[in-house]
Amino acid sequence: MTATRQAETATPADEPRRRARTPRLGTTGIIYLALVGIVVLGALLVGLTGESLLTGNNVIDMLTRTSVLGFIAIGQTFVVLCRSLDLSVGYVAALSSLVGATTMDGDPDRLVPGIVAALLVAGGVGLVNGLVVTKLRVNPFIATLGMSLIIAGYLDTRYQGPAGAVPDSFEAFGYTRIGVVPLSTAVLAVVAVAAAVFLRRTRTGYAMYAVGGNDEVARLSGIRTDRTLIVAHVLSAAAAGVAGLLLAARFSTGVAAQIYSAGYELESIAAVVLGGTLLMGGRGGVAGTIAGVLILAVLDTVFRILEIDPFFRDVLRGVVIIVAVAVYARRQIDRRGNLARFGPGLRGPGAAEQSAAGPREVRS
Amino acid sequence: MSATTSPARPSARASSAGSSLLRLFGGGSATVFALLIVVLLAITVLNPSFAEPPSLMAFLRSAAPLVILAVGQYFVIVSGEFDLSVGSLVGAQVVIAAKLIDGEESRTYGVIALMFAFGLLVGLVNGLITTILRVPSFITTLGTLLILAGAVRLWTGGAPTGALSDSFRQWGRQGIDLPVLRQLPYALIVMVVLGIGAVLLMRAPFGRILMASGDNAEAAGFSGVRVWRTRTVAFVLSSTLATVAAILIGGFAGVTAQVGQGLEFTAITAVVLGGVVLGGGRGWVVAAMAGALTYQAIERLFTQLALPSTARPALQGLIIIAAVAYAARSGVRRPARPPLDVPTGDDPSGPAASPADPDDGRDGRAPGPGTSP
Amino acid sequence: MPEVNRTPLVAMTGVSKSFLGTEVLHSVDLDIHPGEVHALVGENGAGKSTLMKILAGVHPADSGTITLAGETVHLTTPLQAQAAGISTVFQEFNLLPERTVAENVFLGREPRRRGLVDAARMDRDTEALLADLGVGDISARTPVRALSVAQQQVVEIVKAMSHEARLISMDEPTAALAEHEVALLYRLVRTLQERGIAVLYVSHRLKEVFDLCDRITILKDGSLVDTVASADITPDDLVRRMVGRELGGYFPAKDPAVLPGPVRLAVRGGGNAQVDGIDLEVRAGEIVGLAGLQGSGRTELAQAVFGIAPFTRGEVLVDGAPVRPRSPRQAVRAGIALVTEDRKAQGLVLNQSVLANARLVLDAVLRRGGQERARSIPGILSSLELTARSGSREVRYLSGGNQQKVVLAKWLVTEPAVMVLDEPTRGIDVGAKRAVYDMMRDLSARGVAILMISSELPELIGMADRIVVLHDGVVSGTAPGGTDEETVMALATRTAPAGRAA
Amino acid sequence: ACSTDQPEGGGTSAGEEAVGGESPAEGEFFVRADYERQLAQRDIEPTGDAAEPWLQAIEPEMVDTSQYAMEGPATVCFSNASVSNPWRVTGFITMQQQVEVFQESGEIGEFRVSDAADDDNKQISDIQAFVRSGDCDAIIISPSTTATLTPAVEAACESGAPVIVFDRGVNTDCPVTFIHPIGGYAYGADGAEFLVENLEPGDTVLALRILPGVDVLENRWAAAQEIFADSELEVLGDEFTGGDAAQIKDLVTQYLQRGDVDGIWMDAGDGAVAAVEAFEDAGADYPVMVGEDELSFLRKWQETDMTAIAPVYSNFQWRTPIHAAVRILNGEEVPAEWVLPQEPITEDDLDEFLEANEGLPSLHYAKFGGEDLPGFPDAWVDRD
Ligand SMILES: Nc1ncnc2c1ncn2[C@@H]1O[C@H](COP(=O)(O)OP(=O)(O)OP(=O)(O)O)[C@@H](O)[C@H]1O
Ligand SMILES: Nc1ncnc2c1ncn2[C@@H]1O[C@H](COP(=O)(O)OP(=O)(O)OP(=O)(O)O)[C@@H](O)[C@H]1O
Ligand SMILES: O[C@@H]1[C@H](O)[C@H](O)CO[C@H]1O
Ligand SMILES: [Mg+2]
Ligand SMILES: [Mg+2]
Repeated sequence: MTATRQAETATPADEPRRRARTPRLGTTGIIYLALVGIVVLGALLVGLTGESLLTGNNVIDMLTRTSVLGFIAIGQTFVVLCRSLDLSVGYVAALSSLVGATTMDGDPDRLVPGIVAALLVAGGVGLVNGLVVTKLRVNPFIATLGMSLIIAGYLDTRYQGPAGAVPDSFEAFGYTRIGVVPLSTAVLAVVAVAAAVFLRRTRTGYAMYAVGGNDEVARLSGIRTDRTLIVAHVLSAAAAGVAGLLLAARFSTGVAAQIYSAGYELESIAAVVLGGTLLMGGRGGVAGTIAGVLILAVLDTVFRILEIDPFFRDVLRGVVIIVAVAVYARRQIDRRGNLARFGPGLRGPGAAEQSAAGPREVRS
Repeated sequence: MSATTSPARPSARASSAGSSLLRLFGGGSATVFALLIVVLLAITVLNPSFAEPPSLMAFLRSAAPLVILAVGQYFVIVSGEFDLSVGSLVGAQVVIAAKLIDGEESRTYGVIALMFAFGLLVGLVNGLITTILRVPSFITTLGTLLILAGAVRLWTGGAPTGALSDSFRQWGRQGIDLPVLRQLPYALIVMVVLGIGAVLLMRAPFGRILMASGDNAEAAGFSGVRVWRTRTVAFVLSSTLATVAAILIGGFAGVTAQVGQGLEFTAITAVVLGGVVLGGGRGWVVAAMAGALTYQAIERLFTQLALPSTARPALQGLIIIAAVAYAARSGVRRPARPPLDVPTGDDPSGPAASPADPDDGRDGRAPGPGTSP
Repeated sequence: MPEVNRTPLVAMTGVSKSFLGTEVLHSVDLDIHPGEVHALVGENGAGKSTLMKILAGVHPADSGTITLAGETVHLTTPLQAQAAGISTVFQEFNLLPERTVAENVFLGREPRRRGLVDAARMDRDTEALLADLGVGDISARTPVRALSVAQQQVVEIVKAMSHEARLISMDEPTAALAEHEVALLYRLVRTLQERGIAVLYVSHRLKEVFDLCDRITILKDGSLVDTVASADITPDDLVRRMVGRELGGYFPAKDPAVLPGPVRLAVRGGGNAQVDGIDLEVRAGEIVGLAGLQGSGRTELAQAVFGIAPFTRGEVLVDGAPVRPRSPRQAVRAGIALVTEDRKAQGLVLNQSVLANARLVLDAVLRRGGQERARSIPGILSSLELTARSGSREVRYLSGGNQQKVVLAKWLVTEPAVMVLDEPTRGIDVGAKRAVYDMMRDLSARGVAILMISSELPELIGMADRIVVLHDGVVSGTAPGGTDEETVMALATRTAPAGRAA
Repeated sequence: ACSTDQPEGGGTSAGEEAVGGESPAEGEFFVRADYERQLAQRDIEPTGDAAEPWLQAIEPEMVDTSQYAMEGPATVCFSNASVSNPWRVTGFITMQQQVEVFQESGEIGEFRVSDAADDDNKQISDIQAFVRSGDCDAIIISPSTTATLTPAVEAACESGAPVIVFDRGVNTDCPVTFIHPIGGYAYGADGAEFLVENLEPGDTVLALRILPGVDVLENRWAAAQEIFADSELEVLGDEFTGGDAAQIKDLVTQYLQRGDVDGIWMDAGDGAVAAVEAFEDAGADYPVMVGEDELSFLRKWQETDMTAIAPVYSNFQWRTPIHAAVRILNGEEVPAEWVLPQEPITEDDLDEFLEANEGLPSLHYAKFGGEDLPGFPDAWVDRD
């Protein structure tokens, strides 16, 4: 039965290079490089129109555009790291905006209850997602898709339209700035740091990497894999809840369709993967995700300044996402291949075929 | 109910029939057929006229496109991948058809040929980016979803222009007039033909290497399967069938700006309802089709019950989750963990463990989609 | 045996376990004393790993009791077992390749300061543990992915030790190690012993058993045969009691009538990134063995011949015709077959039926005439004692041995000219092994050229007409059939094994 | 340096009565006062030249705009909710054509557009960006959702540049002018009343709606319900179709299987033809039909000469904001609430409108009112 060990190690790339850099940093590095690249490119294009990209106003614009997706994507990072995913984030955000706004109902004194209620409801949804996925063994794709339908049905039946109102004090969350930094972005930064610390410095965080990497190994090491996954889903939903509250602040009221049809679920997954987190789980992190979100925000701003047709925007977004991920994938592949004993690690044509086949990539 | 009780089957052909039978009565698939029957009965009870041939024909006509999409999605899923682009593709194809035909009968078949060419191209792109460039298909097809949706609107300046010809529309709209049925819809004929085709294909060598590629890409590769090629073919099949669906949908109802929206999720849901395992290597094409029919039937039932239309999605979501959860229970064992499936760790005695296979599922090296970086 | 009269650290009494109806352990008794190294031996499938997993809290026992230092314990989760001071090096690989050594060692028990994981301390402690065990060449911050097989094994042991364990079970810890690496393990075990930590040691390598262990418990088919002090038994007796038959009659004799025919497989100066200057000839009716330490490149050589990681230099001829397969397809077309060393990962599509597996190569490559060939499948299956009855069963339900037979069937239907078998008997039990040997004899009698890779020297010596030995990717010599293990080992380790791990 | 883009006085949405929308806080889409006002407005003769309906106004209350008067070509900024449906596509082309006219005449210099693709949050950012840039001499806004855009519009108002809002409203009267046809209640009533007149008591009506929660659309349905309520018509049901023809046709087919459907009411014409086809394919008699002034429907109507009406949500309103901007920047006064005429197309003027729109695409709107613009008809035909 040592076969398993064999195959496990059948792919260690050459150690010298390996030892040199810790891959996780490496990947994140690349992504921030990509970000810089896009900023530079954008600046050039904008420059051609005589404007400049990096004015205070445009920076504010970019940062503003990061916030909502930022929160959702951070949450999505947890589930994707655990080799799950959450398609219900947009719907949870809508739910939270309505719960928050209707609870506050314009009354400054009910600000806190409103926030708490919204986050509790959101977290509750996440809990259900997690339980359905772990205990009922429903594939997360279907579990969270089903949850989306349930929430949509509830919201559209319960509220015919926008409902509730937030007090000015809370509206500020969506509109105040500290210099060029919108308050919401500052909060996002704090949450991002907290999330990073959670992943890198708490046992549950470590457990998430383990569960995503190989839940069997995690289990044999005494990790409660179900619990970990449930926590990830709760965090994902809670983060979506925060996004919902931010939207309520921006809108000064709660809405359903306007939020859940904005396509946050797929956009957040795109951002997470753009951020270098493996869709297969086990590797990645919040730092990358933030970069992914920033990339999309920069694109948005550049598109706005260049007045790019909204339809062409979709085309470009699609292309950027595919190309970026293809580039990461390329690096993964280069990492593969055994330690060359003789001459350079020549890869025969057969190699392509072999590596087009299977599990080996999963771990690379 | 598990494969262990399978009767003896001397020849390959017979046995695949046997295992199909098993799949029907065991594990995931059982649920969908049961559910389908229940829902259809419920509708008939509420509205006996539903059982009358003309109504049934109408039901099947409008269900046909989803069934066909489900078949396409099945090929991709069973090979271990996803195709999120089909919804956009259907929309794009209808708009393309309207713009190019522009009401001219004479152009009809030329344009249809062109649509198939385009479908093929999209499938190739999805497949090659996924297999050669190793972009997870979830991302690849999400990208093509955006690109198609944007590009086609860009091309038509936002809203569809032109018009479809009658000879184009007949495929989704007309049928063969018959005494009892009043009319046998072409859509139904197309659906049945493609369905049979799919079943045969899955029994042919290609079907088996497709399954193998989704089950364990490495082992398949070591047996001489060109996994990248097989999966690419699956994507091509998917977008080709999406093209057929587009012809039927456009034919049935004509052009609007919204055609195809959200169909990708509906199709995937239908396939999973059919007990097909996301992640590949497991599932029966007939069950996938049944999944699509069930999905449609459930929507029928809701209109039948005159439920407030805002509330329907909620029930739909509940039913889907319940059905899939039930299938997961009755399922013989936990499937080798698919790309987006979940660790369901804590029960060694659970399905993970199978006789003479102590380490199955123990080593986390269960075949995932070979193409995830 | 000083320990014997002390109260045992762990005592298992009347432990039984069944999996889905079949009982694989029949009321087994086992007691281990502090500081004792206790061997657990038996054929494949005897139940060694299962017993170990019961101790590890992975599988709950169906019946029987376990006492730890006197009082009864219920080990239902790995966590409980670890808390009780029992930690395990599982037979299967159990590390996270993407995580660092430290992260793996402390997985699930990361040291914390004020609620947060103290990564620095974790690294320090890991380095300490490594140093403490005299392991110099592993850094706590290296991702496990980048370690060699041996180094990964060391990490597993360090991980097990880091639990303040009183008992450490090791399931075939040396199976993946080269000779020189085994020495390190010996040191580790001794260190543990000195600290009064008990070791339950499972190995197929009897030499280790006698070198390391105080007492030996023998399992056969899930039942306890006996527990003896290693001083009181000779290797031959031990084998006899494990196997229940003489090793002599173990390998089917070659039919003297079968004479080597023309050369069917020839490799001339074959080389790629992993192997070099390979010259090799296999004649019809000949079984050539391929020996070498783990990591010596046997699998790479096999994979090169089969076009998975093709030769980039030299040539490969089948029946005199130059082929140099660039892909498995081409290899299959050229009449080459490869039984891979990793059955589950590379040999089988586990969720498909036996028949689907058996005809996979036909479906993939040999579609023309596939139908005719397919007709031979039931015959082939039954010739391997796989009843055609099981044809529609999904392969994952078969025993390891039967799974291996399916792999063989898959290749037999292709009627290959050359058959390469990489560890064909790895992890399968006596009966299945026998079937594999018979099949090989039968094939070579029918003129197929066979190249057999195996880590079990007796097997190679018993089956092969010639044994080609690899060392670090080059052929270091050839030994005649029926040679002795020393000769082969000498060739395999001829030059001091270079630090591939480094 | 803590600054804010938040409008003074902040959120006004809660329960507050204001132009355009009604209080979303109640989540209710029926405000009797507005309903009755709109129904009345249908019979009021608008001021101005009937040949240029986009400049007409119903009971205008003019406001002075001299403070905004400026010289030379102005930079006009337009924040568009989206061009995600044919109605908006058609309107936006008309608007661009109108802009070109004023660019010729030198009154408008740069015309900046940002399209929010139906994302309310994005539209807020777009508006904020316009405000911050400080380049906009006038800001035109077509809000995506009445309630959600209110704070951003208020902020825009405070920026000092004149703000013009059209189509869907906002819950504040800070904009210089709010331009809209009579409105959703009138639209819904036109169709509903037609059904009541043309159907027998006891006849059945099926209501087809696009999606819930969009106020302009909800108002239409609210009015229809009001009218059906005190008629003898039986409403079989109201279904959401997403405006998808396939769904519409499938739903209608289902209803026909269960019995007669004598009339169809729709909250927007997208897909009306599919509904009609359902009757044809089921071999049922044509229903009394309520569509919209979308050409595909008008043409179908003419072919089949069924009994039908095409309520109109005047698409020509897309011209008006540009005119308003120019007037405001010239310091000329404009109506505070600029209510444009909104007349359904009946069989009497059906042919006339089809003639006028000869050769235009089927998803084009008859009352787009751009016939006199230089780009006509190519700009609307080729859509670029
Ligand atoms: N999880 C499981 N489910 C079903 N059967 C199992 C499981 N684990 C082990 N078995 C069966 O129990 C028997 C004993 O297996 P075990 O792994 O303990 O043998 P072993 O002595 O460790 O063999 P080896 O020397 O090959 O490791 C085998 O027949 C095996 O097929
Ligand atoms: N020291 C090492 N460092 C890195 N990789 C190694 C090392 N030793 C072996 N490997 C890898 O582990 C796998 C097993 O090695 P290889 O297949 O060459 O040995 P082998 O002779 O086939 O022995 P076995 O058949 O037991 O695997 C190969 O992929 C090899 O690259
Ligand atoms: O979508 C359009 C508009 O946006 C308008 O607000 C109402 O009519 C609908 O058709
Ligand atoms: Mg074992
Ligand atoms: Mg090997």
